[in-house]
Amino acid sequence: MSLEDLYRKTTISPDGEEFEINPIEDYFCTDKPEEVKPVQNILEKFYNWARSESIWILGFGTGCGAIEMRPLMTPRFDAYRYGIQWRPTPRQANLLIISGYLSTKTLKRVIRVYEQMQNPKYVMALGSCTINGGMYFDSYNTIKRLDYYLPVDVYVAGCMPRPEALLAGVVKLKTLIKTGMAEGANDYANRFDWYKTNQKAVILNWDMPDYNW
Amino acid sequence: MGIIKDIVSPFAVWKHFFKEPVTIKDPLNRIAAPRYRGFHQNDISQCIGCGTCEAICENEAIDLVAVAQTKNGDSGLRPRVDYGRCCWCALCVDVCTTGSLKLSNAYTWVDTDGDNFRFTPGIDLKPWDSLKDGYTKAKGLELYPLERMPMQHLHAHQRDNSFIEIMKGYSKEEAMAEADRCVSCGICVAACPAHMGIPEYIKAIREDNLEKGLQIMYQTNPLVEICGRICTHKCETVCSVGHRGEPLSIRWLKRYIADQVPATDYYRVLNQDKVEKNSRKVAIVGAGPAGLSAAYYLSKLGYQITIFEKLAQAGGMMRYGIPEYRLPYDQLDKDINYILSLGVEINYNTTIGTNVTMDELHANFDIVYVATGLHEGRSTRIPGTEHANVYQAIELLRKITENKPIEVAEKIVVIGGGNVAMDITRSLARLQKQKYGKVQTIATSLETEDIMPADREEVIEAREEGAIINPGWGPREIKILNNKIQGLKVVQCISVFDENKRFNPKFDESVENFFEADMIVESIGQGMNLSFLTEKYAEQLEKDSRGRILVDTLTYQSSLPWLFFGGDIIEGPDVIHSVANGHKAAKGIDNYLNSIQK
Amino acid sequence: MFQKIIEKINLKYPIDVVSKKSDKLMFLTVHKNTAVNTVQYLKDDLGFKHLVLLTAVDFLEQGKFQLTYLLNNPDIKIDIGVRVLIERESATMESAHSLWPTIATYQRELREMFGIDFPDSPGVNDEFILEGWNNTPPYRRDFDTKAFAANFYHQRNSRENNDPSAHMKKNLYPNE
Amino acid sequence: MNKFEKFSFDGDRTAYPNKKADGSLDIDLSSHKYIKVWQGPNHPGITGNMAVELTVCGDEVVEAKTHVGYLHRGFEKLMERRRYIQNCPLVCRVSVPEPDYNEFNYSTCVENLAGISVPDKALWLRTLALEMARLQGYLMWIGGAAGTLGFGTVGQWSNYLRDLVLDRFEELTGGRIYHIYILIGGVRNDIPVGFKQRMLDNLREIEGFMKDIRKVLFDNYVFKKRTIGLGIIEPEWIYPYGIVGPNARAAGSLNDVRKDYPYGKYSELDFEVKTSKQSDIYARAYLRYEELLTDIDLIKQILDKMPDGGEFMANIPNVFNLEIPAGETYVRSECTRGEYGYYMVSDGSGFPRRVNVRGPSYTHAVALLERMLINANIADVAQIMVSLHTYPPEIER
Repeated sequence: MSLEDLYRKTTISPDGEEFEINPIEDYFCTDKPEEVKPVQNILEKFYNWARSESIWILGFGTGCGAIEMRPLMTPRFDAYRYGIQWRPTPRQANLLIISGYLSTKTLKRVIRVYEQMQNPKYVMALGSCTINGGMYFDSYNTIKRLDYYLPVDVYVAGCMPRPEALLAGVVKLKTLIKTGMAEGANDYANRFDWYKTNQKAVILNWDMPDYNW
Repeated sequence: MGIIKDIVSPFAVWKHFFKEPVTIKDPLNRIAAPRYRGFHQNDISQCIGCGTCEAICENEAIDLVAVAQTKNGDSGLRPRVDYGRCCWCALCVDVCTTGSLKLSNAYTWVDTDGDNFRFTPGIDLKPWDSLKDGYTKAKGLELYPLERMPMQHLHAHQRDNSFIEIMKGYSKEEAMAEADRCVSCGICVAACPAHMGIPEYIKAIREDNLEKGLQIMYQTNPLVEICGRICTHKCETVCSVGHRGEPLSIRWLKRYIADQVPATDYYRVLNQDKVEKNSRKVAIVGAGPAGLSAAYYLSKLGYQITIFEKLAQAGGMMRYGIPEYRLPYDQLDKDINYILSLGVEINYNTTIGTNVTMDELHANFDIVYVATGLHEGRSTRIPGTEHANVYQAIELLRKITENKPIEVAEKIVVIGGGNVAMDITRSLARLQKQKYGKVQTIATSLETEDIMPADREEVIEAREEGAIINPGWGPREIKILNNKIQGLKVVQCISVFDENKRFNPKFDESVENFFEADMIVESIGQGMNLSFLTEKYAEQLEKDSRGRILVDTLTYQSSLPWLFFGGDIIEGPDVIHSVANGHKAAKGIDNYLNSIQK
Repeated sequence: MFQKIIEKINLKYPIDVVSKKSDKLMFLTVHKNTAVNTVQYLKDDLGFKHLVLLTAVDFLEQGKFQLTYLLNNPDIKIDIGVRVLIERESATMESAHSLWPTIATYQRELREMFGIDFPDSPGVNDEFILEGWNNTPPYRRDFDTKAFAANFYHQRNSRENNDPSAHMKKNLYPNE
Repeated sequence: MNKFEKFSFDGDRTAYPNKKADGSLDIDLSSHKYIKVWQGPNHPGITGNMAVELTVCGDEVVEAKTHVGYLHRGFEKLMERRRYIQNCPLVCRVSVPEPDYNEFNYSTCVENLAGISVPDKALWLRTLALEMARLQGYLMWIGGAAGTLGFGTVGQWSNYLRDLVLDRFEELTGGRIYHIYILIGGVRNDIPVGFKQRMLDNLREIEGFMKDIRKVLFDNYVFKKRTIGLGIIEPEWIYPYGIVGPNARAAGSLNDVRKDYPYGKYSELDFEVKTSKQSDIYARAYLRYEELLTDIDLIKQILDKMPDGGEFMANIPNVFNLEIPAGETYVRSECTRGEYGYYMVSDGSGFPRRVNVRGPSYTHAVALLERMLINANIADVAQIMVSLHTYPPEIER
């Protein structure tokens, strides 16, 4: 997508009818995200249990840590027995794994991907790069701390973390979900403007709606 | 047929249905390989906080935090690792000078707060602290050379009958190679009494910018040719490279710079023309290292200096105590002449009290700086020491320098285990070789060989030259028959210091030994002679319980504000302490005069 | 082998500097206006048909960019690097995309990362790696990536800078 | 005229797109004949974090444009402000699945420029690490290639087999993915006790599975049907598009850096360069399968011929002060994708003046892929891309 695609323009329908479209309004929902307050009762506990036992990971290899996902999803480590599986599209996933460094170019896609994911959704950050820049602390093209741009629920140390450590991260996330502490998505909704300011500060060509899902 | 085969053949692999699964049963507790580069461990008692790990870390993941006690050879800093930066390359382990840092094979650390991933290994307790496996530096992998560049020197048979300098100094290539070994940690700076900028001047050697090196050295030490040869090199004992290998030859590198810059360039290199002279006058008593050092730094500040020296030449113990084979007189003169050339007035053969009095000094000068040193030999006071053939090492050494004839007997015993004892032993050994063609000198000391105060290489070289070093004996009696010395009776010394580390030797009287000798030399230490101060001033000076003059530890000012002390009288005895306290006294004098003239 | 090649090139195009690195690798410095011709001659007539890489080196101190066309002759197994020095100010170089279609990618990257223009090279002005970059081209020596990263991105700071010798001075002999 | 008629297509769609007078494609998106489809960066059918912007006419690709830069970290810039030794941990991140080639090329560049000679044992150990990296690279590729056609089983096996090699890597080097084993002057450690036997056991297991993979993949009717005759690289493209490695060898080339410019200990090893004429996806896949078997054989040879003991690290100068005289050099090695090269310029300081990484994917995934995708069916895009074996991080670095 380029910036021109977002401009108001005239197009011809297959019927030969000319009409004007405004992509930002017509193609996207511009509403801000809203906080979904947890229901404080036994039902919520049941929900959380169910959520924690069905971690669906988005298969988006944003950085080098993605290479350890293949061993994890194959028989040697067999993450499926922990209720984990990989999905190809953000609409079906509830866990976004940021596997290491994020260039600003990828960050832009990752933000879209995150916003397209359905609640409840969680973010797991792998490796030094997401914590404080890692090896690329002086790189002009990678962000240094992910929690300024996306709400991170769990960090896993390592460069890169082994599949076992990644699995430990998911197990930790499961306990967080069960205890109702994985509230990243609500945090994103509550501090939406703060996140957007940070995101726009590093993404130089912001050519998409503020929130698109 | 091919098609049918192609359709059927994939089904052949259904046999895997009957195979054992390859899945790891409990991946969360899987133990990594013994060499795995996991999380950091640091043995903080071994660590010296040299910071090479910080310097090698390409990610700026390691910084040094002050968590331990700072002491000599240990900065008290310890590495803190940021797992938001670390890449587990383990270069920090490979360059660790002490080998205290290692990586365990633990690898799981999950946290909800990104700020938690920063810890000081060994201080912040972690579950993996007790793990034995993990990455350590392999034997055979060294990222900096551990072995010292050997220096060309005269072999024993070339040197044992002359006073030619033994060490030839580094060539450019050798000096570059030795300077290359430095890891620039800076631990040595604190150990040096003068706090010389050691890493900086070694860097200047690497850059082949010797004039800059000389400037750096002269900031803290104006006797570099001398210290480059005979310094007690406290720096090398704490050198971080020395923990796993041989410490850098810091002393020889210093000598290399001084040797390479010709004396005629000193004035220009050291920017002496930029000094503004003033009218303040300082008298310095004694042209030894402390006096010369104070003279240099005071003249740098523009003072008018007059030195009063009792002997015929300047240099003090450096000239009259250290044999020529260690410190040739031309090199000594290079440093001294440069200082004297800065307009420092010097009166030789001038004894305070005889030629000039303290009252005159006090009247004519703003400040009097006394650094007369330790020139009175101490005696063991065992029976027989009053014999004419029992000498004081320090007197013999002075006579050798002055080229006065001394009696060299065929068999000599030296009592003492310090560097002066080695100096006289080796000097006498040379004279014996010249006179008799063979060496029959025995040096004996209370201290056993492992705790002998003399430098290790002095002992080794003395032995190479034929002298016998037989330490661990307490002298009991000099046997004299017909007014002729027969030898020295000794008993075994068990310990020299008691539990409180005070000098309190214990002997085993049952183990005796006898060293045959015609001549005995005592070299168990020296004392000072401050009689020139006269009672008038001596009474006014504050002294401690053991009769030593009390001075301010920073300025070396005594209780008489115009009187400063320095040199071996106050601390040492060695050249570098004297240089350091001469420098400090110069600063102290300047500060004092500035404060009273404001 | 190299001697012959140099003689052959010298007949047609001037060579300024020859630096032989090994039996298999040599670098030539040629003039800017004959560089692409020299490369073409090497490719078409001397068998150096494999373009290994095209890259630039920033010699900020001399105010020059060095472009290196590294060519390989797969038959005699020899590499020649053709070096061209171009001015750093408003750097431009003739495009060589008619020789190898793939060189357009290299030129596009150089345009973006060094700011060297290759007029007429296909898609040379399209963004390749960066997106929305509006600063000095990042591979230039005068672009300080660490300072840029420190200002532009949020970091967890609080790094302590303790130099061992300074720390020991502070604790052991503060007044000397 | 039916009102939809002007949007309908001719039977033979290869006529599209029309060309303009100057030869460029006449693609008018507003004509509704064409549609843009982005494959990637978040897409299961893409080899890592990159994207291909496809302009399709029906299900046929008429124009493709590769978009990279999603993994750009600016290595070449970062290397300029790190000491020579400090770059050793950095370079392996350039190409994630096969880091050892970066370490080898980088270290060899520095050794060439600084005049450091490497001990014999270190060369053996380096060759071992490089061959193990090739082996696991091919294992990972074969799983991915089968996966794009839905043969999940092969991926399950090959990832397990790759993990076995990674276990050996972990034992040898201390790292699973990033080994940082090859340093300037040699390698970091000798092989551990019992390594040879465990490696041979693993190789036997891999060989056993390879027979099954042959049955389930290369003798598979579906696989043949989907790959034979598809994604052809013309032999005359090899030099214009800078094609190297298995992609070129499947098109009849015999170029192999290991044979042509022997490095490490390859001159003492006995192996043949595999080649093929068909140059389609199947040929390339089968060639890689054969090379994988060659790698297994090579590792066995290396383990047999490797001397016991011996220095594995040269006496190098102090790495804190290492300064290298001005000069430039180029070092290449043969990774799974072909010629992998490092071009280094030093200026006499302790930091490299410039390091340029020449990854084979640089030409394969941009110019060549854009050319090959024209007139391909959209369902085959993923396969064609995977058959070129591209790693995005080495394109943009």
